[in-house]
Amino acid sequence: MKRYRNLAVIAVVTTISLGTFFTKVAMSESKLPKFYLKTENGDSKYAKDLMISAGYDQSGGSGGRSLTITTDGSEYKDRNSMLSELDSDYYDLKKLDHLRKKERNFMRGKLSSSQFYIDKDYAWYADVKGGKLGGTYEHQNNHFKMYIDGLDLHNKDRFKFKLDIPEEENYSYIYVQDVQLIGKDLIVTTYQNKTDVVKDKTTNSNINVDKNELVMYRINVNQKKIVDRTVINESSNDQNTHTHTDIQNLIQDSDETVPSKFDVYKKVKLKDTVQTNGETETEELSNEVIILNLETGKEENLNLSNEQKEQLMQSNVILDKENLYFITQSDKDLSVLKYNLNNKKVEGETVLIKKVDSNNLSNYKVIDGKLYAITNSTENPGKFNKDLIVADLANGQSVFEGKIEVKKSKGDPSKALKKLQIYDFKVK
Amino acid sequence: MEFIVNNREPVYLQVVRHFKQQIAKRLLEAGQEIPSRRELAVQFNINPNTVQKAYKEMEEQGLITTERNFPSKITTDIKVLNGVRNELIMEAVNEFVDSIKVINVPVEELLTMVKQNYEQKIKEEKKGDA
Amino acid sequence: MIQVKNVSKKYGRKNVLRDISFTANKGEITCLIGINGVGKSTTMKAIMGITPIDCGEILIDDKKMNHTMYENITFIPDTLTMLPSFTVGEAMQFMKDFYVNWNPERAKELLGFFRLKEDEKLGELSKGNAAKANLLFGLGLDVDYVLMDEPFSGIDMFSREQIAKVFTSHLIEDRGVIITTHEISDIEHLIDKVVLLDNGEILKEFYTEEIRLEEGKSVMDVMREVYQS
Amino acid sequence: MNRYIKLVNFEVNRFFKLYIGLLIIVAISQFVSLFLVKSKYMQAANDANYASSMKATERFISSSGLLTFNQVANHLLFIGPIVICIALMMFYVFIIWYRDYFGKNTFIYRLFMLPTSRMTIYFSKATTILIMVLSLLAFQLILLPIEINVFQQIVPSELLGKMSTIDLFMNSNIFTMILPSNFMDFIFRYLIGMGLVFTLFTFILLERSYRWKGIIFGILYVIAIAGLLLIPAFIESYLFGEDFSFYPSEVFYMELGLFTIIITVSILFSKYLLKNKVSV
Repeated sequence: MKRYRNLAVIAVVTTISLGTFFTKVAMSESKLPKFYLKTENGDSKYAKDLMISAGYDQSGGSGGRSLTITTDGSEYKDRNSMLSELDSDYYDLKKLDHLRKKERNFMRGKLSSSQFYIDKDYAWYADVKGGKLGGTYEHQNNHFKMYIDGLDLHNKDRFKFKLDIPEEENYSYIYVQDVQLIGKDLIVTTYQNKTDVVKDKTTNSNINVDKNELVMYRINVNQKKIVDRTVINESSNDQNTHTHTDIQNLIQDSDETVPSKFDVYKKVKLKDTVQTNGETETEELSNEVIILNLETGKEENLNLSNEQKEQLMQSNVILDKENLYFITQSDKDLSVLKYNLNNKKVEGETVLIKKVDSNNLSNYKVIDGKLYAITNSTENPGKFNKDLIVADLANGQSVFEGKIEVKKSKGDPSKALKKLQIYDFKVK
Repeated sequence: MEFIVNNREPVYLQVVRHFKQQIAKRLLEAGQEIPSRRELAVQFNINPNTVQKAYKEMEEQGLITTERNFPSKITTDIKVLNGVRNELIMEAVNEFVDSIKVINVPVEELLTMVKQNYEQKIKEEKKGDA
Repeated sequence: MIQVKNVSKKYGRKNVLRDISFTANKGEITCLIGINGVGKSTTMKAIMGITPIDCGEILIDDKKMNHTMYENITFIPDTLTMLPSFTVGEAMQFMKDFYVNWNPERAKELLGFFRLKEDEKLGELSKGNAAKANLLFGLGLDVDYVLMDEPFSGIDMFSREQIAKVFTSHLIEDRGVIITTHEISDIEHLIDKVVLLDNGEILKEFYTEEIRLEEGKSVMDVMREVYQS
Repeated sequence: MNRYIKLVNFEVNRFFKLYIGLLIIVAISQFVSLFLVKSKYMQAANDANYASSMKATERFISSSGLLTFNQVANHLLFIGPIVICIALMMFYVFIIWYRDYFGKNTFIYRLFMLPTSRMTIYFSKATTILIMVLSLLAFQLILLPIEINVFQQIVPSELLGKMSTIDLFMNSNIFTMILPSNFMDFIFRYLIGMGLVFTLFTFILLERSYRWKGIIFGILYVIAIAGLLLIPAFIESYLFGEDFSFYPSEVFYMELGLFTIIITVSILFSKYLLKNKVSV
């Protein structure tokens, strides 16, 4: 049997070594702390569908592991597994995952939730594709085309067509930001990027100047053609004053697929200052909220006094259904002003939410008239709380208070919490 | 036992002749065991199948006898053994006469010459042996 | 009985075997002689099923070749078929490992017969000893048929003599042997049957004793006639 | 013991000397890289006079970062031998056949005249490749904890970023490529690897059967297989129009099916060649 010694040794050592490795990997997975969202006050129903995405930073530069935390517990993403990707839910919205199960063929290749429009009768999706094979883009001539796909949710009729985009050859990049259905018209809002080559007078060299546009296409679904194209707003880029404007499309905060009669944009004027160390610092000079009524196709003004406008310049604007929320942060609390787009006026008084420690605020959202805010304290030694507060915006009262706790960990729970970094949260 | 093969004559016949010469010279006696087919093939460095054929021929001529599972033996039939001697002598004489007949030598002269030559060769052989 | 029936083979455009047919019986030594061309080794390999043939059929005891028959027929090519890093003993162990019909006693006997040592490395053997070792690995098997390719070529006189002794010995027993050679004189009186090959064709197939008896010719005489005509 | 195991054992023993050589090269080279990385880092640390005060230490760490084993794992002398091993194993896929044909003795005669199906020989060679690859992997896995231990001993603790073997495999470096930490991924990765081995074996046998023409056939075969694997991508972009796409799971199962087909076809094709076409 001496002749088989080498093979036997190799086989045994290999099996043990690989076996140990995979057991150790499994064990290290189970050693990772388990988190959950604990209800401390109020009704846990507000937090039930909440999914918090976070990162857990392991020791020794081995990188973070991303995970999701719910009231039930936490789940780490298997980062090296291609298989684990296969059967996972694609979307951040539960209803899209449902739709995928029901309408598998319609949902093919439709990945971005903001490009969906879903009401009780129809589901629509718009996409712009172009560029070169392999996903690279030129400054011009990318042959962009718009792909529209609609589904009658009752009789399962499909409305699928392809559209030529006017002037597409001038753009270096186009992507769909929002889709809305108004009557028989599909309103597709795109973000388009144009690169102009400008000759710099002083150095006599060519420089590329990026220009962003928001373009609204009104597409007649029956005629399958674009009936109207409006460039809503162009960003401007002034080389001399180093200022430029950006347009941000405010889409529905909690669910981008829901119908909305309004598109809301925020136009921000920014100034770049090159600092001594060579880095560029950008400073916001002013901003302006633009409301577009999709039914009339007309711009509407914010029905606010100049004083209010000035005040709200420092606020974050959040769109939830037909309400705009202006949220202003101060040291101790958040103040929220509600503006109804349908009635074109401010509704109610400014609400103060005191429970939110806005120093450590990492993220907040308005969902169904409630403010969801999560704090992410990593600085404060000894106290690394991740608190979640849900407040009713009608009265500023908190309806839910909770925090992330460690379910099971060998070490100190606060150490585990210290390594936890909150990124975002969603209602599934 | 020296055995030189002539490649133009069937080897089995050469083996048979070899045995006959041995019998004629009384080197093989009546009833004597002869080598097995394999032994002889090794000894003569010839194909065992050829030896087999030679033995078969000798059996047919009654020169050797084989009983089952025993080595072959020279026949004990004196008549056959003497016949072998006569046969060889007659064969040689025949050949000799055939070749000498061409020159037309008188028989008396020939016999004297043969006698002289034969006696001298025997003498030389004895000398050589000594 | 090994039957080669109408076998043809091409290497590229070259006809190596052209419609050759012959038989080789068990208990006989059949010699494939050829002075030109490469047909001899190819025929051997074709019989062994280690080179494909284009058409024709080869039967061994009325059966087509398959891998189980390597217990019953063996081929001794003119190169060593073992790793040069093996010792003679290791190679013998290899044979024992893989062949049910390996006969260790006979292998021992052959070892003594050829005066080989078990601890000698195959890669370091002289040409003559390598040929003997090669014979050892083939003849150590209890097979009915042994095919040898040029067992005498390129080795010294004494080794040749020693190898020739194998053919008359009990080591061949009643096996059927096919050997190829281009040089007949050493073994003319050792063989039963001759198949004369030339450029992939069979020119004559005869038994040596019959040709001597009936025509009074040696194998060399026949070869002279056949090849020089 | 059956002939398959015996043949595998035989092939492993033939590779063994080279294997031991490889192990020694890997071990030496990796240990050298360990010290090189450490001394380079320490040089910078000493230049910054890190030990002079707590503050200096902190400043140095904030600018240069802690020294982790990951830096060793990206060093040329560390990765180099691994790459050599991979290249050599790829090469050995060819060697394992051609060494029987060429060289002083033609062992292929003996192999083909073994009283066993030639597919046994074929599978024993494939198995040997797999065993050798996995055992090299296993050796690296045994070596790593030792290297990490030594490394963490020689680096001053205040500059050391601690790391375990498992942490290393969670990072993106060469190890995530050669050994996915997910077991199913590992199985699939090596299944794909074996598909490649079988394809190359078919290539070799084609060459051995038809020589020069065989090389052309072989190249065509490999191209055909690559084409086969691209079928899902082809269907996606040309057959159903531009706005059609498969679900990743569909692509995965298609590729899995195609791989099964490729492995089966390669094996059956090799079987045919070994039985009817290959010549010694």
